[in-house]
Amino acid sequence: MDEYIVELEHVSKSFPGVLALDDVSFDLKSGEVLALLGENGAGKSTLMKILSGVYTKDSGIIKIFGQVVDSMNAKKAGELGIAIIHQELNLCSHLTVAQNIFLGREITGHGMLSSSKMNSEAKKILKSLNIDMEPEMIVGDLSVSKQQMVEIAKALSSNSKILIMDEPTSALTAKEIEDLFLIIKKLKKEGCGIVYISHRLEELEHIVDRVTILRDGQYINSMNFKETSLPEIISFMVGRNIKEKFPRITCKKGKKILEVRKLNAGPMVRDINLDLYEGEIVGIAGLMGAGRTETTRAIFGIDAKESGDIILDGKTVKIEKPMDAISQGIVLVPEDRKKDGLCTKLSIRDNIALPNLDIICQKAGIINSKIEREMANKAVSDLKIKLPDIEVNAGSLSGGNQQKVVVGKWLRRKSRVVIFDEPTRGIDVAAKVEIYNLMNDLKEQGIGVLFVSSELPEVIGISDRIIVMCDGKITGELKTEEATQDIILQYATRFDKKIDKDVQYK
Amino acid sequence: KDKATSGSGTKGNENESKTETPTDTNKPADSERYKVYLITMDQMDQHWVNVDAGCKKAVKELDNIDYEWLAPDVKDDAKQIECINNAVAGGADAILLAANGPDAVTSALEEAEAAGVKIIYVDSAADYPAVQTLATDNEAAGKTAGEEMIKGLTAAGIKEGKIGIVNVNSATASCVAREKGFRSAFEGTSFELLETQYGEGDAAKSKDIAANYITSGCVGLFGANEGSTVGIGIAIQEAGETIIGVGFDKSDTILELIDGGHLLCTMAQNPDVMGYEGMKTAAKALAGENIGETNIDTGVSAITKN
Amino acid sequence: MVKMGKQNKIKRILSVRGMGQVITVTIGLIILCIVFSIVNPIFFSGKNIANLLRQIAPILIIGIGQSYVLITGNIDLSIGSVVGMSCMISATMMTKGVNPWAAVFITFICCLTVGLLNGELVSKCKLPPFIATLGTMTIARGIAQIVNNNYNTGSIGEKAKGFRNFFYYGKTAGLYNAIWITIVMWIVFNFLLSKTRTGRHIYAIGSNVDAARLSGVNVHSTTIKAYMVSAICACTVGLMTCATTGMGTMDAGNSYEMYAVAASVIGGVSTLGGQGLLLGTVVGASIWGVLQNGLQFAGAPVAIRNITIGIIVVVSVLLDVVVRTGKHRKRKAS
Amino acid sequence: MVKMGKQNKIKRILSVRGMGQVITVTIGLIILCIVFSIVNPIFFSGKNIANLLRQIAPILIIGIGQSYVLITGNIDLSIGSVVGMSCMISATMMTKGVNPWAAVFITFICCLTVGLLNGELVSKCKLPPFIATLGTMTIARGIAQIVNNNYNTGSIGEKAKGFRNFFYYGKTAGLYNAIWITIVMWIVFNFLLSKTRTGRHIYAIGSNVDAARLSGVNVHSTTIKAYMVSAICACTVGLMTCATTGMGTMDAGNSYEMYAVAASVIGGVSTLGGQGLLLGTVVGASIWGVLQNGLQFAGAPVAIRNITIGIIVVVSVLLDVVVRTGKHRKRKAS
Ligand SMILES: Nc1ncnc2c1ncn2[C@@H]1O[C@H](COP(=O)(O)OP(=O)(O)OP(=O)(O)O)[C@@H](O)[C@H]1O
Ligand SMILES: Nc1ncnc2c1ncn2[C@@H]1O[C@H](COP(=O)(O)OP(=O)(O)OP(=O)(O)O)[C@@H](O)[C@H]1O
Ligand SMILES: [Mg+2]
Ligand SMILES: [Mg+2]
Repeated sequence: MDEYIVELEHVSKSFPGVLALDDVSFDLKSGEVLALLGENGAGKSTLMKILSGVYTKDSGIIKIFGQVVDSMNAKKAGELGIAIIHQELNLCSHLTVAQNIFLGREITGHGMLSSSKMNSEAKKILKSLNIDMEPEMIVGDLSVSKQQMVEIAKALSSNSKILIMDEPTSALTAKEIEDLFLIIKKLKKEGCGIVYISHRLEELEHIVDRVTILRDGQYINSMNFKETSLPEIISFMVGRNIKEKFPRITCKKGKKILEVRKLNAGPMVRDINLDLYEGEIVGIAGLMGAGRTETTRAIFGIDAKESGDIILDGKTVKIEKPMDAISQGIVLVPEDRKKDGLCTKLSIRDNIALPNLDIICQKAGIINSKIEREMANKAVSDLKIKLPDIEVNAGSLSGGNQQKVVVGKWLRRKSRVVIFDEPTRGIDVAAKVEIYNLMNDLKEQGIGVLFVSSELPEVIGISDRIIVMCDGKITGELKTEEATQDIILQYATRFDKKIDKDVQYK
Repeated sequence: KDKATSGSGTKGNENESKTETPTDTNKPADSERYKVYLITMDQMDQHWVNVDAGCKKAVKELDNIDYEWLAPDVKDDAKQIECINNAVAGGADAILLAANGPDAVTSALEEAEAAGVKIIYVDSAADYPAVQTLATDNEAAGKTAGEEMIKGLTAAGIKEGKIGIVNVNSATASCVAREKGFRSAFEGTSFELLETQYGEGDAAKSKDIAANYITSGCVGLFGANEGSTVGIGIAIQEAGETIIGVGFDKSDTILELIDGGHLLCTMAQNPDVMGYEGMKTAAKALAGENIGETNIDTGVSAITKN
Repeated sequence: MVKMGKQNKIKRILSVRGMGQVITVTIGLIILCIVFSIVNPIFFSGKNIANLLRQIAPILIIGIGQSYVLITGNIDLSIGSVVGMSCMISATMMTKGVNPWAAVFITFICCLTVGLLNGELVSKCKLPPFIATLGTMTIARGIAQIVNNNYNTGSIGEKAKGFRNFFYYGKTAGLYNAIWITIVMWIVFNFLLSKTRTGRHIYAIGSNVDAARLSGVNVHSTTIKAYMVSAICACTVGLMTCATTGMGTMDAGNSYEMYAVAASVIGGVSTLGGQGLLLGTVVGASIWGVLQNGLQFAGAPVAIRNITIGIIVVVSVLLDVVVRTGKHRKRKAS
Repeated sequence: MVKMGKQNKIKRILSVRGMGQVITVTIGLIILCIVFSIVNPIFFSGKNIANLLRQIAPILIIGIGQSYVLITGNIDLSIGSVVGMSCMISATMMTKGVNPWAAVFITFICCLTVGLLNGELVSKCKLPPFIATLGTMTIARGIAQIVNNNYNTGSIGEKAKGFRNFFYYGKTAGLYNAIWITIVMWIVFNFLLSKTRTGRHIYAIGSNVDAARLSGVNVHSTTIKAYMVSAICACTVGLMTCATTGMGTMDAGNSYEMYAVAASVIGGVSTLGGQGLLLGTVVGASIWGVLQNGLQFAGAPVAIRNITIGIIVVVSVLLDVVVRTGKHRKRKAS
């Protein structure tokens, strides 16, 4: 029972511009459920990807069942009995449930796929998970939560001794979570070692034996869950001196700029009402998948709205596409910079100019390259973006600097409202402060700032008012003075009967 | 040339028994109707239209023929074979064929003949016995073209120099034969015949090739088909130099170029004669009459200014 | 969640990747056949059907190859040139007196090399498949031309009679051998695609190459296999062309790659990968063949043929997109 | 942060998207020219150069059009057929006595319709661009054929002399008009692409269509504009062909879409979108033209041309990929 089945020693890993893991050690015993905790970007997924052979470590030692494993890769990890459920869905949407579950290790007889055998095996696994799902359904036709269950079934089907679950419950319903916990308990009895990553701390008490905490890519500590408390865990996770890190300025609250009324857009944006005044930053907090991103997308006109009004400076405005929002003076710094924020093959100059071409261009749509260059250079010096030249491709910058470009391209025009969605994700501490200062500048200029973030300290540290979302709804609104992480987390976990009242974190 | 060999005369008797045509309800009830297909290399050139016109003229005079023209969308042996198969499937009693190449279609023709179909070649023959071949002797015509060019060069006082040849591609047998004949006319002269260039029968591409020839100092240019000839004609017209251009086929554009003095002459075949006489032969063969001559050179005439 | 009964099983089969498209297009094919039969009754005569089947054969074979490549999310533009290469290499050797079956063997080796090259360029060198195979297309055409020194070959002669009968003219059990070859190839490749591990992996990398890699699929070798199948199919069609014409034509197979794309896509194979059934390719190739044959019997000029075919390609894919987007919307809303 | 000196300005220009590729290929072009001049000194004569430029002209024009579409991340296979359509429509009208300039105007309208259709199919109907333009390619070729009832036209006659001189034969300031037209079109379209809002949008949607949309770019209209430019270019080449030959040829422009892809890609335009310079297209088209012209002067057979061109396409893209991955690796390691 006390035998270590996984030992990681002094593992380091860096990505361009980011030291994701810095000399981290980690271990796992058989028959235990270990919660790997830490803020966004702490390095949890990276560590687990190294363990499962997706990434290669820069340095350090991996020992599985006491044996040192030198060059780990996905296939080898599978053979060693390591299975991982990735944070992002990794399924072939055109294939069936059973085909996905057995992808890469199909059951064959006489060189022929035995579909019926795989289907019945899959059915068994699904049944043990208490999922009512035909193994021959096409994965692309399933809901996100069902797809997540397929991922879980896929990992379980390999009968692994080491099972890694990276936020398996973020997309699951209460019933599915309960079923998953039953499975986890069963596997634990059978001697599996399970690594469980989740931001939903209220889940931990049901299953977890031990916690290991990472922060900013560093190992903080490990302790038995029974001997600690959630507030203690949170303090270890957050654990930095908040006051210095969050520069705060006070402005006079002015007139109302933006009003969102009864906004509905799909299952993740339900009846959203919010107000935004001159001279304030409104933070939007919530857990992963709370619907914050979808809310901002609906306001900005990327996703279609079902109902509701956007009122800007007292006038109802019609926003059907991002172009409309931009011309009205509402801009969005999107969350996913690779997908939505940057044209990575274009230069920094091009990227910064892109949304501002109306300012840069003369009447006939001809670009004034002098203004363009000045604008790009100003953005670069204002944000202290580290780059050799504004002509280099955006894709060649480090993550943090890319993020600054994404932010910078929206600050060159006179806007009324700037929405930041996770503007500090994946960037270092110093850069974060620069972005906070930027938001403060906007606030001083009387521009409304909406600030979506999953990092509670920064929400508390920067916002004047905090709106908390859960499951597509606003569940609370707090003044900064009265906000603590505990209270925010309480609001953020107010699911609609997702988990029984008594098991909710208090 | 031993293509379109004899022996086809005997085949004429076999169809005495084959009086009923495929069940086609649209046809009048009189029993002696025959279905004849014309199959050409493609549908594009004016040349084929003229063959078709000749056929139609004969059909009008004969009045017991159901006639149809089939052609692949591009020059392609395999596709022409499909056309032959389609014609057989369509109940052909006779096929007038302009074979894309001498060898490619032979097996298909074997199948057709086995199905009781009479074969007559128009324009170009395949290497398979047929009732009759009505064609231009391409090699001879090419030689005539070469001789015309030598005459023209001599008249212009040119005794030596380079000659450029623009052909369609190296796959079209009739054009390759023309080139061969053309080259043979120059044996023993002090003219230098350059490497052949292929313009895909595309007038614009052929023009570029011809212009390059002119740049390299050619005194004469030969075009092996309509597109190539237009190409050399307009290149000479533009260069404005005294280059002797000789080509093949006849179209408005080519005639205009000859009238303008840019081309010396073009070898005009008689496609309408091929079509007309070919259809008559088909009718005779189907009626079991004697054919006589199996190889008819429909001749070429060198069309010059006036 | 609904429990599935037996009648639902049919429903489920219908909902398999691309099966809907197959059915739609089959209905289209039947309508086409009826229309052509009315326009010209010869179309539906027994003789023409045997003939028609033999005309569909090469399109279907290259369609199978292209489908394999398209399902992996790539494309093979070199198909037509490989057909030409195969035709010229085999014919040249036979005219030079090489034993026909030895010539067939060597031809296969040459064509497989092109397939291998395609796979390596796309999978190892990470060239965009469009460009990689555009390059090999030009090179293979050049090889087809140079092999007999820039001329079509002469007749492959009497000695190759067996070869010609085997690939095209002969009949077995009342059916042309060309059709038998097509049937056998279809059965083999359909089996490979639907019943073996490699087939599964072909779908997987076309659907989500990262997920496939994370699941331990060897993306490199799978891509190469798909291009190899395409080369085998193109090679077979080239040999068939050689058998048909009894000679080597440098132009053979010109634009066949596009016919192959059209047959696949009309039959519901997605150019974005991950989706498609060889059953659909049969229907797609049949539509193509029926259109060519039927329009010819209907006396339609080439122009009308082209316009009709173009419209059918666009409309059939449009239908597919509309159906899929409809489904997608429904899914998102639920 | 580094302040920029004057010498750094040169460095900066060199580091612009795709400029490296342009320079590599220019060196290749120069080498080719030197080799051809040595093989046959006529190649480098004044006369041949004027001539060569005019032979490059149509390839460059369609290359510009294809580059626009490729930079948006799409492809236009209909280019060759639009060339044919343009040639046939204008010629047919002129032979029927329509005023040449009216004919030119109507021809542009017809070709632009195809461009619009391409844009709508790709951007609104979300068809894969390969399939959408494969369909319009076939349809446009059909139109080219049907417009004069399936025949090439006769001569467009004396009345069209002005038209022919304007598009091809005439000279202005010692240079052929065909070359002037190309220069003017290049300047205009290069200006549009590099100096205007629309041009920026074209790059942006090719680089990352989602990011572009979120930055307020109208993806739909930008895609249509790119296809329109391609149609304008193809139409111009069609008119040029008509002016050159003085007649309408149904086959005109056959496979030009592939030449256009080759010219663009050799010149460093990425088929994945977002990257490329029209300067590169000039070099790409020149290489293409020089190869065709120079190999004729060198007396090389067609086969060698094809093989050479195929290898050049593959190698030039391979080089680009290698250079980019190299950079990437270096960046990753740092
Ligand atoms: N493929 C990658 N390329 C570059 N940087 C990366 C990559 N993957 C992760 N990172 C960076 O490494 C750091 C650690 O990321 P990781 O995904 O491990 O965090 P995490 O703890 O799993 O966070 P979360 O709770 O948000 O999932 C982050 O700064 C992230 O931006
Ligand atoms: N394109 C999509 N398709 C399907 N499901 C999606 C999609 N985008 C988001 N979701 C799901 O919708 C839910 C809400 O996601 P959203 O990104 O709006 O939340 P969020 O509060 O912004 O979370 P985050 O912390 O990730 O920013 C999540 O469960 C997510 O998995
Ligand atoms: Mg993570
Ligand atoms: Mg979010």
